[in-house]
Amino acid sequence: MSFASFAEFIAMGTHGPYVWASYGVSLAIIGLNVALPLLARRRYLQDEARRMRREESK
Amino acid sequence: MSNVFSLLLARETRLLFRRPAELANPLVFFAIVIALFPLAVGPQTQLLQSLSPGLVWVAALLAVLLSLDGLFRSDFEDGSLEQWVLSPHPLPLLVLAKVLAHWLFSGLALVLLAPLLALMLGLPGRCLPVLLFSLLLGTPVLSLLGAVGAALTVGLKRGGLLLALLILPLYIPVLILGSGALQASLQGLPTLGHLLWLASLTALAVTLTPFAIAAGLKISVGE
Amino acid sequence: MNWTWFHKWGSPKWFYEMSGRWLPWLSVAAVLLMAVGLAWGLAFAPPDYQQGNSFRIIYIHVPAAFLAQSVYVMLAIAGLVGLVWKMKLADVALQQAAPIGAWMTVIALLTGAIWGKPTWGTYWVWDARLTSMLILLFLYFGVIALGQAITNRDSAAKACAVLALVGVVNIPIIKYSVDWWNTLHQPATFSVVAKPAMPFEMWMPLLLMVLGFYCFFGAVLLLRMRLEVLKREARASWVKAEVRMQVEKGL
Amino acid sequence: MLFERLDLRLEAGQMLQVSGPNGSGKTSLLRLLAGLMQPTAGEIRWQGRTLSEQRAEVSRNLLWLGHAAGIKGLLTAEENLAWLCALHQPAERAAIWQALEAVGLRGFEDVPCHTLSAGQQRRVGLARLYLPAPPLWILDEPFTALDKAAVAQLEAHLAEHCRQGGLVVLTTHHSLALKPDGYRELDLGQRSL
Repeated sequence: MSFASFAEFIAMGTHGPYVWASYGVSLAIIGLNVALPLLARRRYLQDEARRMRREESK
Repeated sequence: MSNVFSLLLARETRLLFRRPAELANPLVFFAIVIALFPLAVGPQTQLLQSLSPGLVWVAALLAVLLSLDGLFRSDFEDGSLEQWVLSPHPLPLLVLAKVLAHWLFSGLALVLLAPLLALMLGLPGRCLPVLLFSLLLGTPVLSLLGAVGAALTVGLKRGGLLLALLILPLYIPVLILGSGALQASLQGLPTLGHLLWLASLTALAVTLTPFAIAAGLKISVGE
Repeated sequence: MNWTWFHKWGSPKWFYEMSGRWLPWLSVAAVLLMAVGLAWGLAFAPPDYQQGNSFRIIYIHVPAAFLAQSVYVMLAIAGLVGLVWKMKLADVALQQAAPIGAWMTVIALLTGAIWGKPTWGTYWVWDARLTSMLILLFLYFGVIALGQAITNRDSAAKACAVLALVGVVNIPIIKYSVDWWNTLHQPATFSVVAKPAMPFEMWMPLLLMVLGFYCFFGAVLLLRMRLEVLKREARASWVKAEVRMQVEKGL
Repeated sequence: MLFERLDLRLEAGQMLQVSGPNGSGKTSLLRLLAGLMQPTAGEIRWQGRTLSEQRAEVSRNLLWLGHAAGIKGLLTAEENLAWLCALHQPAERAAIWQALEAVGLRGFEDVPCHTLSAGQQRRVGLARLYLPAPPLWILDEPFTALDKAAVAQLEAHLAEHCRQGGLVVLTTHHSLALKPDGYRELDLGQRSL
């Protein structure tokens, strides 16, 4: 462990804002990249479900 | 085979000269863009001189790009491209002739106009040979690379902006080498290295891009 | 040499089944590698003697930059496979990988810029690596824009393939010319990854992160490709059965 | 997806008229046959081998006339024809003048094509059929913008080409008055999709 306390870990010397901003932005983008295809898949399946219901009720 | 090459060259030349206004447009554009810079950054000779290598090259690059937007458009619309694709002659050869004709009458004219505009920006006369050589070696690459983009976007309604988006990043090495050569000559440094690099880029572009252009045209025609 | 695997890969059904089996493993590997790499890099690796703790940004900057460059090469390879062997899956892979690659480039650029502030005192320096990354982003934009602009699906894939191939031939030229331009104009800036000899506890987490990013890319690419295959092959009977099953599971 | 389960075999001396309502895929079928488009599935063979195996060989034997015939408005009729022929085999000036005369454009040899009417421009394109040409003709709507006499003349010329062992594939909306022996019709509108 290269930090003595949690507060020191958050502070990252004097570079805390930069380090945490980088990690925050990157993790947000990575999360977005995972979420978008999953959401798209759900939406597609919902559309298909609706289409199937329409065809069954015909 | 070489017969078709020269016939196509003659035909394209004839077509260009029956619409002389279109030949002049890129040149006028080039001159206007150059004239914008002193108006934007101020008329100080010192400043303009130090900026001139970059300005001339950026303006030349944009002028070539704009002139290429319509390179294949009329051939696409009147069915000429279908005939080219279906002819027994190799399509890369035909497109090379087409781009060569285009470069001879728009690229070369640009090269000849450039010294005049460079002098207006305060580039000293001793730099003019390097300016001429760098443009002479660089503009064919610009034409050939731009033709790849023109071939890929020829079937699209508003292809002009997209063409710029696709091709401008690919122009960067030519821009760096061309303006670098001019910068070096402005500072009295040797420029042969830059020019040789530009020459090798030209050789690379002449041998490789015709195949990419041909592939792009086949895709656009086959849509 | 046995080429059956190659033709199997051309079959969307086979791809869908296999990727369904691989996806969980890849996801788990990505999460594990990235979690361990992050914790190690953030908390346990020693600070850099020159840059202090801001150097910890490399644990995402470098993997993202690596991935961004490899994905572009992958685009070109997929394009070549699609053009030469007319393999439809390669077309799907090309178009689905491009946005991921562009996002990775964005990560590399943003983290590089943030890293620049404590190091150079300014967010943006026309440093060779950052400039090359910016150009790479433009190249990605080109591929994505071309794919969006052409309505015919097959033509769009082929056009993107040609563009990616032209781009990949150009990348080394761009890279070298930018490096050379950079040394000419501002000699001796020190760069995000100009580390002569990193100690083990510094580079090991970096290696884990790089592997983690590759697994993450694989997982997201499979996710996107599976959806695209379902959409493209919507008329095939196995896709209809699969969609029906998924829908019933969801209801 | 325009059509499926289409199986077709043509031999020298035959003429195939592809008909059907707008949007039934007439032009697409012709473009597939010419090799301008690739089929999603299935294959097209010329003399036993697929098109992609022998691109140059097929091109040498194929004359394609699309909706637009590749005529440049800024060039004269003669210049246009000279180039279009040169793409296959160069033609003599006298032959070009004869061909132009055959399509009723005598005296228009040196006129830029943009000054000609639509029908006249169409005829410039069709003049290629009166020059030494490859045996396989694929013509997309060759009769548009032509007057009655010209239509009859072209029909006779196409029939003559078939009689001499050529092969014609064309789309048109009107029914041909003159059908050669090897005439076949493919109605894309009748086929269930």
